Amino acid sequence: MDLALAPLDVQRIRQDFPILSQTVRGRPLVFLDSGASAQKPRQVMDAMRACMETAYANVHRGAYHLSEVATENHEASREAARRFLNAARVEEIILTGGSTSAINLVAHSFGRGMLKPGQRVLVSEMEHHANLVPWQMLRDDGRGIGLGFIRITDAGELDLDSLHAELRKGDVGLVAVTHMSNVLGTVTPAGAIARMAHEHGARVLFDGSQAAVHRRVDVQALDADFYAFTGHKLYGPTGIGVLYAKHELLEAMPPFLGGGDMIETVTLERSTWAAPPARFEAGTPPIIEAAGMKAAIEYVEAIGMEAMEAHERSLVDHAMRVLPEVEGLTLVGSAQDRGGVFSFSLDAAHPHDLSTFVDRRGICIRAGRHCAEPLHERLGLESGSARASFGLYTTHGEIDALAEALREARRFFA
Amino acid sequence: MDLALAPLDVQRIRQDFPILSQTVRGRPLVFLDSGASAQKPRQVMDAMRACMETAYANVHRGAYHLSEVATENHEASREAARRFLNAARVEEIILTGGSTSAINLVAHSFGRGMLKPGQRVLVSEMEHHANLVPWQMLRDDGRGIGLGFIRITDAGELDLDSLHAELRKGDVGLVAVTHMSNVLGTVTPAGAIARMAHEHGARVLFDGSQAAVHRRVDVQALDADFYAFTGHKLYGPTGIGVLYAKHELLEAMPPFLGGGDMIETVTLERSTWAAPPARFEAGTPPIIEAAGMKAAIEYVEAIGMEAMEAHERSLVDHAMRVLPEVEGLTLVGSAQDRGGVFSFSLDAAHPHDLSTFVDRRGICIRAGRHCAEPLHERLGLESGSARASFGLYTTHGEIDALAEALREARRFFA
Amino acid sequence: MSDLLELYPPEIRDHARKPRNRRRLECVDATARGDNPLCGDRVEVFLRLEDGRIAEASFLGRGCDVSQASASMLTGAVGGLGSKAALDLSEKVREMARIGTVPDGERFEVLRSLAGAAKFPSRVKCATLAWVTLEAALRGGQEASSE
Amino acid sequence: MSDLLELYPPEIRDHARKPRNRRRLECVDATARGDNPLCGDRVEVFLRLEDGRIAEASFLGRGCDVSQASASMLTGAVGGLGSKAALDLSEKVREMARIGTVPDGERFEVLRSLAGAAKFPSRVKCATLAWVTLEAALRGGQEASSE
Ligand SMILES: Cc1ncc(COP(=O)(O)O)c(C=O)c1O
Ligand SMILES: Cc1ncc(COP(=O)(O)O)c(C=O)c1O
Repeated sequence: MDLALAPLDVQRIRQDFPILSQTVRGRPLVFLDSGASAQKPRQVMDAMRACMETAYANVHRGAYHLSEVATENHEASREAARRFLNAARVEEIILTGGSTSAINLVAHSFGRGMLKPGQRVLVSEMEHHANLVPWQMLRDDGRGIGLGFIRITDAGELDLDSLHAELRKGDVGLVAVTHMSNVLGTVTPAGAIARMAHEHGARVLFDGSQAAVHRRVDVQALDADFYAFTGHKLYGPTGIGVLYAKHELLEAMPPFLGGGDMIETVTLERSTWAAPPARFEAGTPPIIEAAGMKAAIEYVEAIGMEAMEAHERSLVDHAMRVLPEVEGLTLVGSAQDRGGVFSFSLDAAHPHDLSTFVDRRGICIRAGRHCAEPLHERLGLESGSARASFGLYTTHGEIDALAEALREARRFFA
Repeated sequence: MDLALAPLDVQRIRQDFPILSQTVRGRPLVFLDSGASAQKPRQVMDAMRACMETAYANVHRGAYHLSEVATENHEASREAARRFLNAARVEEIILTGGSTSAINLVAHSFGRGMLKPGQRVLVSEMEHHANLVPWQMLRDDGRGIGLGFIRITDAGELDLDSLHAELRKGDVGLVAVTHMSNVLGTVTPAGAIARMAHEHGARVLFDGSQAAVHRRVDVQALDADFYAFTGHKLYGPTGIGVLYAKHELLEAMPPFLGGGDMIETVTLERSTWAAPPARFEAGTPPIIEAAGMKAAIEYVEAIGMEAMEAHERSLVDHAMRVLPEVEGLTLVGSAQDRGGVFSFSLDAAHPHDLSTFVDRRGICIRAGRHCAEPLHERLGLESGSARASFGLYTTHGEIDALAEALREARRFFA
Repeated sequence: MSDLLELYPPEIRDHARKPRNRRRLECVDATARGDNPLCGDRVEVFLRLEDGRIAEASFLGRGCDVSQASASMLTGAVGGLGSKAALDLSEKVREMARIGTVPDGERFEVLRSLAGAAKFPSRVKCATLAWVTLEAALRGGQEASSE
Repeated sequence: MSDLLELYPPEIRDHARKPRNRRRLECVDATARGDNPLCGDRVEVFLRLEDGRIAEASFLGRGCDVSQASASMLTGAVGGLGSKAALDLSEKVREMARIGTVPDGERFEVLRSLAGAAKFPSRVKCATLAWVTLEAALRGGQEASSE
């Protein structure tokens, strides 16, 4: 069956998400904040419960059967993540607490461990703070590592000329950019970015927190050196994320956190490090979360990434038609290649007031700067923006309901 | 009602833990590895599910009702942890991914941010790697911070003379010791340690990963500067732990991880930090795990820490009677003040073989060095040890079953 | 709809639409700027003192209706107060916005409209931003943050 | 009980109780030490070569019955093999311990007793430690780790 042709049965899918049957003051809940964190299907909850009810023990440590089963299950989650990203080897998958931990890990182990004084990290103007602040902290750590910026165009796309100009300075050790903006919806040309970076001897990290939810990711095809995503946006639990990194890099990188399970030998005076991935996974791992993330990956795999992409395209098309019809509404960003995240402002109302207003109609949207202050400054949006972001359970009707509520808000605040 | 007199109804409690009704080859599961990670009661699973089914959204960010409810619930978990530790202020509670993350946070934010070149950190010979390796890494980070060791006695107690001798050198900035050994069961005199450290101008961190499960902890009474524990050993989920730190310290400490929610303002060039606890909680927090940890805290509070302590004392007394009767068995450590963790070796069998043998009788014990290699070296246990550790669901009968299986093992391997 | 009006009662909407004293003062004895970095709301408070009392107050800012209306009301409410009394009042307003109970006193006839914020936990900061800023100004600080 | 005997068949118990070639060689052409840091198991392998073939093999070590029996068996099994053949054999043994299928060949008459480890995932490392160490010795390494 050609999955790209199989339409998504949204109504059936919605039944997997118990929270979506809630009503708010008699109206159905319209959850349009999946970009901040997605809702969870029953399958994920069941997997977490099964982990605790039938096969729970600490992993990697016990020589007894229950612990062996728990360890096998845990490693099966790593394998699911490998498959999801199409990594070449399962040892290239580090389980972290989320995207933020994953990127901080790179900033420490690679940034402090392998970049040389005088080298720079490049980030773009549209990064989430998770992919900006760790690099500022690296720059300020007194190691002589610099930080440069890739400009974006007014349409909200990555300015490849700016990237090129920065790379040509010859001092770039790492390009760290988002694969999809959590504000603009812009999908960046990751393959081209990796190629350009590599031509100039730089490594490349993609923040895939948003992209991995919306597009099929193939780290080998992209030739990514590092790729990070976070479980809770992929319909999985909080407290878990994935860092993919090329094996050659992981082998050369020193550890980040110290503790159990990441060492080879320990004496009071000295420790030696275990091989990857263990080296980067100090302490008891997120065992229950890994079970949930595996279920989430299997859930989206069963639906099919192509079907999800097709559904999202239809939502994006619908939103692009419906939202601009709301008088006084301005969309933020107009990238060619975009996913289901729409930020906007309304002439008559501050985003915060808007969000509160539509909430009373059961519609959940975000207001603020979405952890991307520099981007809002860059776009002159000092008051932030309102944002609607879609999940695989989002319907056209929900977008219509938002548009209608925005019209009412305009009348209320006018 | 005097809780110390209320006996624990173990049979009723066991019904809360679905996994304990498993049978292994027709024999009931005997789980004696709670020190590595405890099993979870239904109440914890239900709380996590309820979080996902009824009140899930990202926290601290949304201006809509669902997110407000999620935020309130999340902050209620922080309050539960504050109450559990009797911290003075809820802002003194940092939610982390576990003890390991908590201690690494201190090693970075306090160790790299506030200790001065020439100062030393003191750890003991009986630390878990989680409270040793981060300090080795700090020492090796080129900042001139040293590392010293507090000796232990042959009985497996902290040698307070050694602590005193080290403190008198006048260069100790932090004493970082376990509050209860995960190998020896030794409970350390935390109050006295804190007093001695403070008299010499040093701060003190307690690794409470084991202690918090077995004893009522009062960080104010102990006058602890830092206190860490981990959710999964306290009958809660993986992926969550707590760092308590005095507010004056948190206010002065720079952040550890960079990302969303920990900043006050961000421009491309500069960021300023939010107030504690947010400063130390970059990224989406463990929302579902916090719900589970709160349920776990409420679960043990409902039983009563005093009743749990009484139950444990009776288990410890029973084990002290029954285990030494097994021919060829040597207990590791003989501290006066000890909790329900027993490591031992058997003359006829290597710990690994022992563990496999008793596992076939449905008994889960650990074999190895329990992430405490230096301690095993110190005690001349190069082959590690076997370990049985108790939870609130452990029965006298289970300890008897272990003793019986050890006898059989001795016959098998002799 | 009804409870939306608790956050946006007529007074709030009126002050948001027609902010009072929205300007920089010529002579400023105390001033501070307050920011809510999460949403970008900003309030600058300017005070002119006479004999230790607030003779004139004004503000500049940007942000949601609640934050700007609150600042506008503030400039009217603090006139004539000494520093200690103004700090007292400010603490009461912040408490009111948090728990929703309106204290007695004539100054609360207008300010009571900020009590509705209590039902909207994520909006309490909007209602209190101007007051936190006032406190910073009176205490000689330069910056305040509602985070 | 039966499946406990899969991990501890008579050959394993015999070699564990009466280890063969448990000594340091006088003349050592190749040697390495292998450690499993999690449990402290250790095996040192010593080889004397003649014309590129293993003329004599011995071991020293400490650890569980499985790791020590495996090392003892190894010293008997590699005699007369050239480096490449010994590496080949070693890889087959490791594979066997992992998946449980016994390859053909006379050398596996004794070694087959290591196949039972496959049913005990956490014990596979015990069965393979000596072999990993052998490979390190043949490749000129000094240290190996089963982690
Ligand atoms: C004494 C002690 N400290 C620290 C830890 C580490 O805890 P976690 O693995 O949850 O980070 C453990 C348990 O593994 C422990 O027993
Ligand atoms: C683009 C992007 N990067 C990073 C993050 C951080 O992810 P997390 O909070 O799960 O660590 C997010 C979401 O918050 C995001 O949208």
